[in-house]
Amino acid sequence: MIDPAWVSVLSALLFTIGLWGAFTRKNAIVVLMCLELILNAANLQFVAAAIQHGDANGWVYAIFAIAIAASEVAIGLAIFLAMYGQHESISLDDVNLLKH
Amino acid sequence: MKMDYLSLLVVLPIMASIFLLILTSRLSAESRKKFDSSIRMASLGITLVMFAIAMLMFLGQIGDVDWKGIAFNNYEFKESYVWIEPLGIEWSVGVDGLSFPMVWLTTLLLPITIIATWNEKAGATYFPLILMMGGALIGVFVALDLFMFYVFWELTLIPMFFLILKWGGKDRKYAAQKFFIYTFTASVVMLLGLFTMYFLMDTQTFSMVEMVTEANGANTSGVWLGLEVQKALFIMLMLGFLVKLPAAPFHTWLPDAHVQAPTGGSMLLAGVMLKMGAYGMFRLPISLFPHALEEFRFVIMIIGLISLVWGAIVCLGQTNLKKMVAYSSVSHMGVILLGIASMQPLGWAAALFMMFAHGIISPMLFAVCGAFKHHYHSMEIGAMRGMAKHSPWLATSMMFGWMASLGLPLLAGFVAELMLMVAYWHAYGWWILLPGLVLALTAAYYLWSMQRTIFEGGDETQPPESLHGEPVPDIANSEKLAMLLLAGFTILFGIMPWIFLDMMDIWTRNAMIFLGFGA
Amino acid sequence: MDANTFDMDLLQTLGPELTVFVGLLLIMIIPNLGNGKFRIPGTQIELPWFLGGTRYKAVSSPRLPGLLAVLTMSLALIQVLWYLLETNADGSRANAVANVISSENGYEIFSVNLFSRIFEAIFFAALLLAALASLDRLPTGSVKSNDIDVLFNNRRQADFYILMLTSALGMSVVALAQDMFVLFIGLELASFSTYVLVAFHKETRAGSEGGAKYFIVGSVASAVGLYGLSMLYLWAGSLQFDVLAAKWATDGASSLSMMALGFVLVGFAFKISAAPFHFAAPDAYSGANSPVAGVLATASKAMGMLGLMRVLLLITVPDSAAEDESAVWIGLLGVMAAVTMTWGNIAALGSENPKRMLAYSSVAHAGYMLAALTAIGAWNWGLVDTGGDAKDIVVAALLFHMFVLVFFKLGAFLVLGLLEMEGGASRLSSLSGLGKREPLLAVAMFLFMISLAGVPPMAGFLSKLLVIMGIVEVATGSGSLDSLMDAHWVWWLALLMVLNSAISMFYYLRVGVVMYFHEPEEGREGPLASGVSIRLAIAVCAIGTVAFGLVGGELIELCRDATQYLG
Amino acid sequence: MGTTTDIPEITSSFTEYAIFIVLLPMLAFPVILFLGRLFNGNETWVKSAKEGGLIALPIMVASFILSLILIVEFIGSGTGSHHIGDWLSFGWIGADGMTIEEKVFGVGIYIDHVTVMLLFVASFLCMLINIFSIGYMNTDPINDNRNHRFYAEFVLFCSGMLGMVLADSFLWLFIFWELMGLCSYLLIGFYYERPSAAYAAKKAFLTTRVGDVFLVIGLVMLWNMFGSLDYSVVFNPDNIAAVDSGELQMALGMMFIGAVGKSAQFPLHVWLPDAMEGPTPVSALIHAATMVNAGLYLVARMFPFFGAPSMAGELVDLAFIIAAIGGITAVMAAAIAFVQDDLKKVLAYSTMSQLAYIFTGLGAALWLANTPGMEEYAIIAFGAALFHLFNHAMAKGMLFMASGSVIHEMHHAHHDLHHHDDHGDDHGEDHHDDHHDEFDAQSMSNMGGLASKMPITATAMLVGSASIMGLPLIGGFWSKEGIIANTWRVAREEPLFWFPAFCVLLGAAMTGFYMSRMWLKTFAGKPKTEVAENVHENTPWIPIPLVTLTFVSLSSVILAGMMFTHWSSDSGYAFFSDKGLADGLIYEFEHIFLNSDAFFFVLTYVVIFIGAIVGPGLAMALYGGALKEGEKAKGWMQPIINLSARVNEKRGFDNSAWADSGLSVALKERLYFDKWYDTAMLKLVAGFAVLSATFDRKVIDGTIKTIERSSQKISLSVRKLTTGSARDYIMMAALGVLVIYAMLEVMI
Repeated sequence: MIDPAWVSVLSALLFTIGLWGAFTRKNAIVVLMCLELILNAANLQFVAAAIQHGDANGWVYAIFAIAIAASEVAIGLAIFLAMYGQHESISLDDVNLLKH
Repeated sequence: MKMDYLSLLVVLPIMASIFLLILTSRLSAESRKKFDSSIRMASLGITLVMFAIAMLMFLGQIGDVDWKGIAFNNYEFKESYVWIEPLGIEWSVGVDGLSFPMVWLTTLLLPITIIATWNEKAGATYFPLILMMGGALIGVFVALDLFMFYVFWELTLIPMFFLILKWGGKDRKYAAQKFFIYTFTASVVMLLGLFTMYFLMDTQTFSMVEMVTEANGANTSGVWLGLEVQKALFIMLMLGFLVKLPAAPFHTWLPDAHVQAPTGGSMLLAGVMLKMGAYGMFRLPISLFPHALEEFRFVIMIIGLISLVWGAIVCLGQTNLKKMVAYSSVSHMGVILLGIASMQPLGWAAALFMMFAHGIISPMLFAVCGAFKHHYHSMEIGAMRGMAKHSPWLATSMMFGWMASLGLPLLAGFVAELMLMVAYWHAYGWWILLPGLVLALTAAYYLWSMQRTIFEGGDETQPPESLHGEPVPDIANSEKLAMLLLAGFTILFGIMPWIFLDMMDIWTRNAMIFLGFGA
Repeated sequence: MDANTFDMDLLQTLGPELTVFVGLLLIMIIPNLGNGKFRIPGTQIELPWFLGGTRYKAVSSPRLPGLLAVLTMSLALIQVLWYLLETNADGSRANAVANVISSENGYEIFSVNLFSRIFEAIFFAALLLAALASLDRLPTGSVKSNDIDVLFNNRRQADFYILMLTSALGMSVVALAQDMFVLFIGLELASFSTYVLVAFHKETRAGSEGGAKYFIVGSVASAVGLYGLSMLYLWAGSLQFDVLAAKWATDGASSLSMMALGFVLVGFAFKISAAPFHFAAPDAYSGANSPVAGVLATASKAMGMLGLMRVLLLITVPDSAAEDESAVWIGLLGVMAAVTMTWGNIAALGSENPKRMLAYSSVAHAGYMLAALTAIGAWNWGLVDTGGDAKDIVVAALLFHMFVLVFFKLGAFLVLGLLEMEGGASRLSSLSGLGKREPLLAVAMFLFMISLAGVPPMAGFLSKLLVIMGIVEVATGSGSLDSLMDAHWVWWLALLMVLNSAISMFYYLRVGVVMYFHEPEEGREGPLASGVSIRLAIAVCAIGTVAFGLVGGELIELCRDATQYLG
Repeated sequence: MGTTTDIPEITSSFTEYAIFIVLLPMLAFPVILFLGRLFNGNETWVKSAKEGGLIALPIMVASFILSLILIVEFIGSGTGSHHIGDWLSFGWIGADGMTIEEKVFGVGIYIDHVTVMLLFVASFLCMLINIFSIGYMNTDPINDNRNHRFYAEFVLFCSGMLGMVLADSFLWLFIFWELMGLCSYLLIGFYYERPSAAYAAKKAFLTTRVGDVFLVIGLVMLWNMFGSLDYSVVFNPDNIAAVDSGELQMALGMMFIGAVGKSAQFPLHVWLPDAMEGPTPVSALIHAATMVNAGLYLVARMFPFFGAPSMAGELVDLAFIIAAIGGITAVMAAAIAFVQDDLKKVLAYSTMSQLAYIFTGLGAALWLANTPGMEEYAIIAFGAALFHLFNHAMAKGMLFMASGSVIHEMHHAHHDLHHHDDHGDDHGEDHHDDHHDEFDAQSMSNMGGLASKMPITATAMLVGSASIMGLPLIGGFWSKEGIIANTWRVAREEPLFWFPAFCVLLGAAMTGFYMSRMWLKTFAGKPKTEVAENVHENTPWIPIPLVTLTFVSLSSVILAGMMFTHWSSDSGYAFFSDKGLADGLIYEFEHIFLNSDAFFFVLTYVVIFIGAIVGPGLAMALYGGALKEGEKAKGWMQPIINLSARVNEKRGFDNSAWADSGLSVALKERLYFDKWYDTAMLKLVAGFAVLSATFDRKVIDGTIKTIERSSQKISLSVRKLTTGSARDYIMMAALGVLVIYAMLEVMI
């Protein structure tokens, strides 16, 4: 079995990529995907920790987190759609009517 | 049931004011005008009732108080009610020789202010605001609970803010905000000092009486809270009061506020509100931190001197009548600091009497300024000359006020100045030349302004340009009445200063003994 | 209590939450009631099942969802207040014992106590006032016709209030949770609802933009928070509060736990809009409609604060053995507090948009609250030598502050909301001449402003005073100092706080000046639209602002009693 | 300290009512003011009450009578005081730095020789002035409808003067002193519409105020030494023995500066000539005859300090300074008076010069008092100075009233003449106005030859001038002689005093010149203008005081015989001295004309020679002249006029060269003092003030404004960080995550 530590490293990697992507990418959809990466990093960690600690709760957390991620995407897409309808763009840099 | 007259003096005007304001707020501007005079009469009536109560208190008809027999840290008409229980905050009121003259003065000035500004526009909101102002001011003077004191301290800002904002001059927006923010800033620092003190003391009480008791108990055997802490707290507390006073270099809010404020606002601002600073100094830092006071007495003296001299010099360079009078207030308030720094009962009594005398004289000055503005549509010195011809009443009032302010004997201001000089020489010797210089400078700027307003010209065929050919009427009867009243009291307290000076004197003597400066 | 048994006890214990839940169902169902029929397949028998079809007149009113929401929220609030205020015959609190709802294996899920109920009161009060204010706000169209417009309106109304209720539900879960993950679920539920609420005006550029930004930044923050939770779980093997606290007490200061703590903090810091996680807040506030923005600034912020308190005060509890090492976050929090309050105030200084100004002021208030938390931390770790109840004062101050904030912060937003009904409140000049147009409304707004600034005798003064008092008490320690320099450094936070109050005076007063000094904008001279319910809400806020300032004693008492249930 | 001297408390006598001497006029002030305001223009008010004049008169008469009674009372019982009560009481931490004592400022009446002398002068002159004013003020149309203001201010002034004299402490002296200052300000500025009057009023108040500041400081110092300002305390030799002489000298010196201001001595003399802007000549009279004496009175009050045994020889420096200031002013003022053309200005400078004489005399007296072994001379010198004060007040009062009479009649004549012209002149009103403005009724260049037209006035003027000049046997002769002799007496002991001694000697000659010049230019020679030819003496009320005072001045020989000199300075002398009138006269004559000391014998004749012969002789040579043909003055004046005409014709020199010299110009410019002071005030003080005001606005307030303005800029730059792009927000948050992480890791 893989040492859970490696799972943590992987999840940290995913987290970093996700966070990095969240503020380097302009496309809102891509940002949403990066968000999923972060959430999945958390899921991975939950599962790994559950194995490590022999605690079933971690699995439940992961399942809940997946549900959350799903609804997040749903909401996000809806909002971005509305945004696109108004701004004709889903580039986060273009949508800057509100500032200062 | 025993009446709690002091609380009544605080609550009555504020409640009445809120009631009147709500009453008229639903009305349209036109129908509100119809209510102006009845609201004015109601306000006047309330203030007269307040004055009557204060007068009866003084005469002993209410409470039968021996005003000259109040020991330090003892209060008359003392009443306490639980207010905010979990914090130990009480609604606690009481008066002593320090606060009662100020309470009396406030109740006196309120009706006079209303009379002097009888025809102020939008009276339906103006007079209630004056009432609210009065209630808040009295609240400051009678509060025996720190929280209550602070609440009223800040509450005075609100009606004044609106008085300036709504009835003020051209730059009223700027002035009102500056006034509010400047004094607010200083008082929040003071508030922090108060809290720090609160938690450093043993009894942890908001009650000023217990606080002073504890402080004194510790101060006689050592230094309460330690000298360093005492000094730090002293500075924080004094900061709030110095700005309010105002002392140089924190004085610049005052000219702006005064110049822009309406006459009634100026009268109360100069008459009572500035005195809150001096009152607070005596009530808190001086009573609590005598050791710090001794450490800082020279600094206070220097600040006082700077205010005194600087205020006078700047006065001389003013061309705006009201600004000049405002700076003269700065100058006079410096006297209070000098009195405190003299560390003599006499000097303290001088400071207290200066508060009182200036409280009567400066409203007159501002009433004159207001009338001047009202009649000549200008505040510039020299815009109107030969006033003695056009408006003898105004000219006479002006001259009287000016003379009173420059310390003419047998008028109230002289007594304080004389006492101060005596105490000051004893404490600081030849530094007295600077206050002496100010006596001359004060005369210089007042006379200079009179030369250019009352005297010279007055040929009726050449009215000032700002009038645009309108006739020049003299002041209205209500204004005359107000001026006469103020002048009468100025003379009364100039000839018979002991009426209130005696109780102030007893207070200062007891305070000195209590604080360990005398035996 | 056993969570598996669904009985009257549970009903009673979770009454408010269930009320909200039922209300939620009702809002979904009732507007859809009609003469819809269900044909049994294969037969011609049509059974009426009352959903769809031609809707009944009685339920087709577009106002119905709003009224239902208000009713639900009121019922919930009343229950919460009842819980809070119920007393025994001898005057002691009837609900002095926490009701813990746990699974069979001792896994604690919810705990019903004064502390959580106070937060619920805050949430419900804020949402109730917002819902009440929104009754007049959303376009309702003609009530009489039941064409598609009405349906559409009806639909949107229902959506709006459903989201309100879901956020209420989410928030109450946050309040009750005894487990970090449960708390997180509640947080997400509330967050998702607010994301959509912010973007509710999707037909406008500002609305969709504000919603999008709020969503994207908020999601990232909560994702980071979730990642932090996972690390916490990795470290401790459980997300139960008591387990975490026990673990922290033994080896709290590990690299992993610190990293986890940091990430979790981020999730909550976004909710309370602490710097540097506050950037989306002004955009969201100005994009959202005013009542929603008000909810963000009060209920949502209180929710974030609650999370912070749970994490920082419950989990990282003091432990004499680990004294110095685990006191790590107070320095961090102190810096964050200082930066946040100063940033918020300075940014608000020149802001021309009242909603953004209020948003920045909300940031500043977050800074004040963080300063209070810092002081609690300093006390918790025994960094200051003080006995007694110094911590309780600060916690009570925080509770009190958040409670009264509902009145004046939300109140201010509601006034803007009333202006929005007329045509926008995005410029300071929208407020101009309000003193002439609506004297009472202007007075209310002025009261809110000076209360925000902390001028007596408003509630805002008392709350700020309590916070400062608490900080100073912690800082001064046992009461004997050689000089003020010896006071704990949180004292300087108090100083910074009062100075910031003074700065804030400037922009709060400016609102007053604009209302009373400036002439109304052209075309906006007369009185505002009459909205009975929103005006009622504003009146409640104004009365609360003054009343809690003058006689806040009872509430302070309550808050102080509640502090013991923090952990 | 604090013990009082053994001054008997007079309880059962009239002293208790002495307060009414002060109170009556003080209370009349508001009455007249308000009645005047109420009935302004009312016919009864104008005709019967003389716009208040006839309300003031009984009051002043009552005051005078009360004063007389008091003086008689005093002669019966001697020095006394009546303590009315405590004005203020206050706590004071005394010498030990701990004990709080009770101190008081009292109110009361104090009566001694100096008091009664001044009291008589003040109340008597005030009454006469009141009579004169009714004649003068109420007949000038320019004063219509504002005479009530004049009378109100006048009675208040009198109350101040009388109060100052009667006060029993330096404090109340100062209070009434200031009250007088106020009234003089109001009276000088009576014609408020004239810029020059407004300017003069301000100048007078400010200049005296400068002195007053020092007076206050002096009083404060004195209070700190004695713990009281009551005469009964501070004059007690025991108390004086307890104080430091250096400090006392400093305090008295400060007070003296106050006296310098009030009595218009160098260098605070500039206000007095300008004060002639007041209603002609009444306010001038007030300034010349009464108020200016306040400074002298103050210095005279210092006598007990100098006489105290413990101070012997310690205060001589101050005595010299007083004498020297007097000496300088005497010569300077006299010199300026040489070139004045304005009748009242001459008198003003003459006043200044004569007051300087008294100061010199007082200085000498104080020196003598302070020098062991000279005490007996001190009394004489002191008496001489006080006697000169008396003589000068009477004479100068008369001179001013006479000059007023002249000016008044000149005005009337001018008015009548012009009115007459109008009938035959078509130029009309314009002409009237121009003419009116240009004609200066006060200029001596417009007068001449009035001796025949105004006999009473000319006589009064003559006697007054003679008194001031010190013509033998008349008025001021006795006292001036005494001052000069005693100054020289000191000079023989103390070389420093040569300076004031020479000054007063020179001054005597100069006085002779300028007084003669004035009289001759006005009354002798031919009328220089048409107006002067038409002058008549016909205003009611005016002659009464003139005649009265003429007799008083002439009769000062009797006072001399009554040993006034001794009496006024020492309570040891009864009024009619033990010698009796005749013996007293003989004693005085002997003492002056046949002094046993050769030095003083010679000195007397030198003074007589230069004062009565050289000075007037020169004046006659320059300004003498016969009256117009056919006009004849009264018998006692005609010879003088004739003599002057003869001297004038025979004069052997021409003065036109020096009349245009730099010195002459400088004198006309009043030695540039006014210019320098104005420059100092305007350029330095006002300039600095304007600068300060700018500094206050730009720097002190500017700091606040800069903070305010920059806060907006900072706010904008902070808000700019909210770029609007969600990416930036996330990046900031990520940075925040990093920072948090770093901080936590570092702290752990």
